[in-house]
Amino acid sequence: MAALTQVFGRLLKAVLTLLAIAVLNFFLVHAAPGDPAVVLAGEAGAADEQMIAQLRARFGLDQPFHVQLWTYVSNVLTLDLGYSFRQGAPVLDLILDRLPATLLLTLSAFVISLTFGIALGVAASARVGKVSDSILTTFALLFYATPLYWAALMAVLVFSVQLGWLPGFGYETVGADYSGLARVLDILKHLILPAATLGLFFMAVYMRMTRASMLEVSQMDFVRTAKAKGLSGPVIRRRHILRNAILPVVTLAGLQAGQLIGGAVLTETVFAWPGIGRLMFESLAARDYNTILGVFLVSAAMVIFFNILTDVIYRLVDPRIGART
Amino acid sequence: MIRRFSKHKGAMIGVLILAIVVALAVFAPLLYPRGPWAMVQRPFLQPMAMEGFLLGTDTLGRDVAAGLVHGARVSLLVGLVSTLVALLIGVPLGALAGFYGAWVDEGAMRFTEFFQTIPNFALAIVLVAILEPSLTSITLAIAIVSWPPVARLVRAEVMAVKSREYVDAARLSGLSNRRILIEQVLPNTVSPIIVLASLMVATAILLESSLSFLGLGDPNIMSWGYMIGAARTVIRSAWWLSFFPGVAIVLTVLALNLIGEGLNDALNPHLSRKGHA
Amino acid sequence: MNYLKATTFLIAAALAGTALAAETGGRLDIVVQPEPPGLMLGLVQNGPTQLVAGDIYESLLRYNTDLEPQPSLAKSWTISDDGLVYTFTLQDGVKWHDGTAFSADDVVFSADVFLRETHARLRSSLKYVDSITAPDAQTVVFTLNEPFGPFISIFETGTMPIVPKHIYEGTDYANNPANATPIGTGPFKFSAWEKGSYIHLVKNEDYYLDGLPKLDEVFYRVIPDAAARAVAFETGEVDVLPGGSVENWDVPRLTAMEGVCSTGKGWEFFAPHAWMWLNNREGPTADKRFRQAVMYAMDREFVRDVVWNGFGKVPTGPVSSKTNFYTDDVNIYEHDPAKAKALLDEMGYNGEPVRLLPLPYGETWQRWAEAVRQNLSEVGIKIEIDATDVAGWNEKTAQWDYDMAFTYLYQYGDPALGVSRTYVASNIAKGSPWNNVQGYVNEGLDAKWDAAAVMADPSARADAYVDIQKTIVDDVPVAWLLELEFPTIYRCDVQDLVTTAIGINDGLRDAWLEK
Amino acid sequence: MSPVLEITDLSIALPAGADRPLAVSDMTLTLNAGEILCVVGESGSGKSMTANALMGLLPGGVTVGGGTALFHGQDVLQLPETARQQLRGSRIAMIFQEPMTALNPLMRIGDQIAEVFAAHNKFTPAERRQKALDLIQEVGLPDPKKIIRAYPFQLSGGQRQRAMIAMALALEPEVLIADEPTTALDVTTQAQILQLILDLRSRRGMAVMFITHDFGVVAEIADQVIVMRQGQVVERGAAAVVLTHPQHDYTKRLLAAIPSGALPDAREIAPVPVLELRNLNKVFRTGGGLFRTAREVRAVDNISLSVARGEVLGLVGESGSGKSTLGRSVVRLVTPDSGQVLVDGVDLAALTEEELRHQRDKVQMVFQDPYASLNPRHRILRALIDGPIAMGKSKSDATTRAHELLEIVGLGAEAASRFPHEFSGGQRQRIGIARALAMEPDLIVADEAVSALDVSIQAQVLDLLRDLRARMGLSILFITHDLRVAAQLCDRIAVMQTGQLVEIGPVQQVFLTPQHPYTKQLLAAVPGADWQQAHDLRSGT
Repeated sequence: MAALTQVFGRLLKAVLTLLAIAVLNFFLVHAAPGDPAVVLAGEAGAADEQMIAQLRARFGLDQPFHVQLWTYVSNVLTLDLGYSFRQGAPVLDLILDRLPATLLLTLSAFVISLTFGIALGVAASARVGKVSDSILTTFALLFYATPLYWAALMAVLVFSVQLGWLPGFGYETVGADYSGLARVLDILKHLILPAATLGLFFMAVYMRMTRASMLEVSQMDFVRTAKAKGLSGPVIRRRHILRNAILPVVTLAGLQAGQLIGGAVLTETVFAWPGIGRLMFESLAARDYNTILGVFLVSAAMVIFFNILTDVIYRLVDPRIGART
Repeated sequence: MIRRFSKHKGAMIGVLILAIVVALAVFAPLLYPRGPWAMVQRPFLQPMAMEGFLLGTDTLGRDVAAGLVHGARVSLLVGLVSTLVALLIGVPLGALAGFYGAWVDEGAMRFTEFFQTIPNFALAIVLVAILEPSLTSITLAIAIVSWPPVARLVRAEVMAVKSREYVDAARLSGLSNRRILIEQVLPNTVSPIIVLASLMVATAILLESSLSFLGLGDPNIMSWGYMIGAARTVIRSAWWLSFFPGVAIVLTVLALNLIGEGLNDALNPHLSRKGHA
Repeated sequence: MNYLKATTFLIAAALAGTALAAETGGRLDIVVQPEPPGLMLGLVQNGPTQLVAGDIYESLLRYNTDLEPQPSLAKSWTISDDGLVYTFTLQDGVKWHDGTAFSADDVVFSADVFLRETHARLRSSLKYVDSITAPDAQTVVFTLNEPFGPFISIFETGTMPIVPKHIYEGTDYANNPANATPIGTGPFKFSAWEKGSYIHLVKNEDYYLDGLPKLDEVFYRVIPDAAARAVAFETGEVDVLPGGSVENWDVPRLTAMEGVCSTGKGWEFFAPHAWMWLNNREGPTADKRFRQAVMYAMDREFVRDVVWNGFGKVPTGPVSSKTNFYTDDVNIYEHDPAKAKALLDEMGYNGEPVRLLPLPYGETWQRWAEAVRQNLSEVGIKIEIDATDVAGWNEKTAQWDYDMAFTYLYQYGDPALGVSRTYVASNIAKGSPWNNVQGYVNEGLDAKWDAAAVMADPSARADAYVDIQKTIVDDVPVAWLLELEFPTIYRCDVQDLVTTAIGINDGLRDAWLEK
Repeated sequence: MSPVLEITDLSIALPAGADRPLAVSDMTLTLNAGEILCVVGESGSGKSMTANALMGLLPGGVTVGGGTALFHGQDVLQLPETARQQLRGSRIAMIFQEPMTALNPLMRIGDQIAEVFAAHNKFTPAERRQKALDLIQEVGLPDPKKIIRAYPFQLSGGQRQRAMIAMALALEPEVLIADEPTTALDVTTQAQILQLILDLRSRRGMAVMFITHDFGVVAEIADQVIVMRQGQVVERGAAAVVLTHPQHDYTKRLLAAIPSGALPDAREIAPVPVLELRNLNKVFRTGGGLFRTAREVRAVDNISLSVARGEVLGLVGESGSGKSTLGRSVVRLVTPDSGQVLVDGVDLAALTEEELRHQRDKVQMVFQDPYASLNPRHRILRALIDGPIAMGKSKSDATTRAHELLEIVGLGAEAASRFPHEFSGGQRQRIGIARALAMEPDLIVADEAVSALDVSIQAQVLDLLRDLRARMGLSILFITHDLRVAAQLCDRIAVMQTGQLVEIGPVQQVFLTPQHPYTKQLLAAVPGADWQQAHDLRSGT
C-alpha cells in the first residue's frame, strides 16, 4: 500500500513536472523571432500575404496567445502532442518514429559508460598509486576534457574513413533490407561509434567517480571488519567496497541523464543518427513549435525515466531506502 | 592549504597551462594587432609551411594562431562570466533552501529539479536561438543550464554547516538569521563551491564550443568552438584547422580540471567526491 | 511553328530510341538536404521537395540547358501569332500512379483551381491568364489577356506541377491524407519514407515513354551533416551529390577522386543570383554613394575563387548571364577600395555601425559574410554580423529589420519571372523575403518593367531590358555578389543525369547506370 | 596458564610529519589463555595501534618498526599476507568501537556472519546458516531467524555489537581483540556487553585483549592491566593491584581524575527559580509527506521542572531519552510544541523570533563537540563579542569583558586573537564556557559539555565549572549521560527515559535511595561501581 501510494505520488509529480515544462517551453519557443508560416512560405521560394495568412490560420497562429497555450496544454493532457504542419504528420508519430533510435543510442551509451566507467574505476582504485592507475586516470581526464563532437569527428575520421571498419553515419544500411539477426547486427555496427563517443565522456566521469568512491569506502570501518574476518582483498573489494561505492555513482548517473540526452543532439548531428535530438534541432530552425515542444516533453520524460531507473537500481542495491520511506 | 595545493603535481601542471592561456589571452592584441579576422595569406596554408604562420591559415587565409590567441579571450571570458552568473543564481537559491528548510527548501528544490529535468544542452540551444546568438545570450544560456548543481551543492553544504554547534551558538548570541547565514554559514561552504566553480568554468568552455560548433556562436567574435565548427567541413583536407583549436580546448579544460582536483584535495581533504555532482 | 515543335518531338523520340540501347536496372542513392517537409509538390515547392518530387510529378514541358521548351506531359504545342493563345496536345496513354487515366481535366484543375490557391509564385503569372479550357481529353488551351512574354517558361515541374484531380477535387488540400503518399504521373513512384533517414522511390512500370525510366529504384538519403555527406560519397554509400549538398571546400577533393565526375550544368533555368539586400529606406545604406562604395569595396573575385572554389561568375547587374535578355553593357564595379573610400568621404559616412545578416545556409555563406565584413571594414565601414537561424533570417528580412542581408534568388529563365519582382515598387510589402525587400523605388523604371513583360516582339523586349539594366546597375539597389554555380558531383558510371535546365530535379527519367 | 600471544619490543612507526615518530615503542606484553588483558590509555596513547598491528590492519603509512609478536610461537608480524589472512577471523578475531559503522550496511547480518566461514572455506552453505543461527543465539540476540535476514540499520547499537561479537566468535578464535567495544554504547547496554564477554571467556576459555580508556570497565572485567601513555607502557600488573596501588604517577593521575562516585555535600540553595518548565512537550515527526504517514517520536513528554538560582541541576538519561531536546528547548534552539519555558519570568517558548533575539542573553549553552562549536574562520574574540554587541554592548566594553573572561577560564587574554584550530579540545571547551559567560546569562545549559574529553581533561573542565559555580553563583542545567560526572557537580538530579521525567531529587537521594526502577538500573550499570565505592572508601573521600 505504501509502495503503491508512493508510485502514485511519483507519477503525479512527474506529470506535474512535465506540464510545467510544457508551459515554460511554450513561452520560450513562442518568444523566438520568426514563425513557421514565414519559414515555410520562405522556403517555397515565393510568398505573398495570402499564402502566409493561409498558413498561419492552418497552424492556429492567428489565435490569441492564451488560447494557443490552453489548446496546447489541454491537448498534452490527453497525450495529444499536436500536429506538425511542416512535416505533415502528428508530432507523436514523428517522435515515436525517431524515439527508438534515440533510446537505443542513449541507453547503450548509458550502459557502456556505466559498465566501463565502473570497471575501469575499480581497476584503477585497486592499483592506486601505480603506473597503470596513473595511465587510466590520465586517460579519463583527457576524455573528460575532450569536446564530445570533436571526439565524434575524430572517430569518424579514423574508424570510418581511414580504416573503414565501421560505418560513419546512419542507423542502418539503407535499402539493404536485412531482416532478423542480420538487421540487428547491421544496426549494432552503426551504433558502435555514436554510442562509444557519446559514452566516452560519461565513462570518464563515472570512472573518476568510482575510483574516488572506492578509495573513500575502502577507508570505512566495515572494510576493516571484513579484513579482520580474514577475507581476501578481491572478495572485500567485490562484496564490500564495490557495492557501497557504486551508490553515489548511480545517483550521479541518474542526475546526468539529462546531459546524456542533451549530448545526443551533438552525437546525432555528427553521425546522422535519426533520433529526436536531431529532430529538435531541425524543428527549431523551422520554428516547428509543436515538434520542438513535443521533443522537449518526451526528452524530459526520458530524463524522469532515467531518474526512476537509477532509483530502482539504488533500491535494489541499498536496502535502507525502501525501508525508510 | 596553499602548501598542499602546490604539492599536487597535476594542479601545478594545470596552473602552468592556464597561466600560458591567460597570458596569451591578455597579450593577444599585442601579439596579433590586426585581429583574428584579417585575411593575411593565401588560404589553406599548412602549419609551418611559411615563416610567421606556425599554425597555418584557414579557409579564408586568416592566421590560425591569431584565431587561437584571440579565441582564448572568449573562451575564458564566457567560462568565467557564465560561472559567475550561475553562482549568482545557484548560491542564494541553495543557501536559502538549505538554511530555511521547510517550504522554502521544497519550493527551491522542485524548481531546481525542474531545471534538471530539461536536458540542459537542448535548453541551451533553444535559449541561444531565442535570444539570437551573441556573447551575452550564450553566456546567459550557459549560466541558466549550469546553476542547478550549484544550488544542490550549496544547499547540502549549508544544511551540513547549519547543524554545526557554532551556528547554534551564533543563534544564541542573538544574531539575525541573515547575519548567521552570511557570516557564519556561507563562508564555511566556500571551499566546495570554489572547487565546483573551477570545474564549471571548464564545462562552460565545453558548452560554448559545442554551441558554436552547431553554428550558435557569436559571429562577431572568434572563439575556439567557432573555429572547429567552421573547420569541420574541411576536416579532411585541412586537419590543422580543427586540430589546434581542439587541442586548445582540451588543454584548457584539462588544466581547469586539474586545478579543480588540486583545490579539492587541498580544501576538502575529506570531501573529495562532492565536486563532481 | 507547329511544324517546328513536331520536329523537335521527333528528335526527342529518336533520342529516346537510342537511349533504349543503354542498360536498364540498378539503383541510385542521392543526397537530399535538408529533409523535405513534404513531397506534395503542389503544396510545397522548396528545393528538397522538388528534388524528390520532380521524379513523381510532371508538368507540361521541360527545358533544355539553352532554356528551349521540350515535351513532357505535352507532346506538342502551338502559340498563336498574337501571343495570346497557347494550345497543348497531351501524351497518349498517361496514367496516374494509382492506375487512373490522366486527362486534360487534370491540367485544368491543377492550373486553374489547385495551384491558384496554393502556389504563390505561379499565381503572379496566372494573372495574365484569361481562361484555361480542355476542349477534349487530349487538349488544353490557355488564353491570355495580354501577350505575357515569358509565359512559355512557366510549364516547369516546380512552377506548374500537374496534380491528380480525382484525389484532390473538393478536399482540404493541405490536410488531404494522400499528401503522405504522393500520386503523380512521373517516371518514379513513391514507395517509402523513413523519416530522418531516406525516401525510397521505385520505377513506374507503366510510364508512358517506352523503355523509360531505366533505373529500378532511387534512394534519397537524408544526411544532415555536410561532412558526413562528403564521407558518404567517398565511401560509396551515395552516388550523387546534388549542388550545394557538400561544402564548397570539399568539392575539389571529391571531384579529384577516381571515377568521379561533376558538372555545373542543370542550373540554367534557376540561374541562382546572389546579392545583399541593402536597406534603401534608412541608415547609411539609404545613400546611393554608400551602396556604390560597398560595390567597389568588395573583392568579389576573391570570394568566387576562395569561398566558391572558382565556381560561378561575378555578375554585372540584376540579370544573370544565363537568363534571357542579359547585357554586360553597364557600369562595371571593379574591386577598388580607394574609390570606395572616396565615395564614403563624399557622403560623410561617420562610422555608424551597419548590421550584416548572413544567410544561415552553412559554412560557405558564413565565410562569405566574414570576407565581406573584412573587405568593408578595410574601407572604414563598421560591420556587425547578426547571427540568426533560418527562421530568424526569414523574419528579419520579411520585416525589413536589417541593414545588409545576404540572399540568392532564382530567375526562372526570364527577367519578368525572376528579376523584376525584386525591383518594382508594387512589390514592396512586408511579410515576404522574396519581393522588393530593400524598398527600392524608381517609378520610371516600374513602367518600363511592366511594359517589357507584355511585349510580343522579343527584340523590343531585349532593348527594353538593356535600358532597365543600365539604370539599375547605377542605382545599386542591392549589392550583386555572384552568379552561383552549384556543381553536381556524381560517379561517372551514372549517365544522362543532367539533361535539362533544372538538372537532376527532373533528370532521373533518362538516367542510367553503366555497368 | 600458557601464553597464547607474546609481544616483545613492538614499535610502530608513524609517517613523517606526524606529531611523534613512533606510535608505539618497545611494547611488550603476554596474553594467556582464558585471561582478559586490558590495555588502558587516553586518546593518542597508541593502544589501538598495537591491536591493529597484530591484526595487520594498520592504516596507510603506519608501519611496524620492530619487535615480535609470537602467536603460538610463530611471529605473526613476519607472516606473509595470505597466512595472516588465514589467521584473521579464525584464530585471532577482533571487534571494534563503532558498531554503527563496523558492519556493511548493504549486507544481511546472516550473510556477514556466514562470510567468515566462507572466507576460511569451512562448512557447506546450509551448515554455515545453522552455525550463524547458533551464534546469534549464543550472543543473546532475540529471534535469530529474523536477525539473520535483517540489515544492520534495522538493529540497535547494542544488537549490532552483539552481531559483531558473533562474527568474531564464529571460528572459535583463541584470541579476541576488543577495541573499545562499549565506548559508543549506553551504560546499560555496555554492562550487558561486558557481561557477555565475561561469559564467553569463561565458556570458551579464550584470551581477550580489551582496549579501553575507562578504568570503570577495567575494574569490571580485567585480569591484567597495561597502562599506556604516548606509545609507551607506563605500568602493568594484575588488575586488582594496579587499581588499588598504582605505582606510576600517570596511573595515579588518571585514577584521581576519574570522577569519584563520592557525592558532594549538599549546599544550601534558596528556592528562587531561575528556570521553570511547565508541561513542556515536543514531538518530532519524520518522513511525513503528501502520501506518507509520519512517524512520531515524543522527545519531550509533558515535563515540568525548575532550576533555582545558583543551582546545578543534572539531567541524566541514555541516548534517545530526550534530554538534549529538553536542553535545546530551554535555550529555544528547538521550539516546543506546547508548555512554557519561564526564565526569570519570561516565557521563551512564546516569544517571536524577533523578540527572542533580544532575550537571547537570558540563557546560554555550552556544547558537546569542542571541534564543531567554534567557527573555524573566526578569531576567538569574535566568538566572544558578537553576542554582547548584538545585545547592545559597545565593542570596547565587550572586548574588555572578553579578555577578562579568557583569563577567568584560564586561557589568558592573548587567546582572543587566535583561531580555534590553535587550541586543544579542552581549551576550546573553556572558550565555549567563556562565550556563554560573556552574555551574562541567568542560566547556562551545558549539553554533554565534558563527554568528548579525555578523563584528565574532563576533570580540569569540571574543576573550572565547579570554581565558576562558586565564584559567580552560576545556575546550570547540566545534561550528561554519565552518572559519575553528574554526581560530582550537581545539587539535584533529574532522570529522563524516553521523553519522560522518571525521577527528580537531591543528588544524595537519587544516588543512595533511587525510587524508580530505571534509575536503579542505571546506577547498577555504571561500570566498576563496586570497585569505585571501595576505591572511594580507601582514598578516604
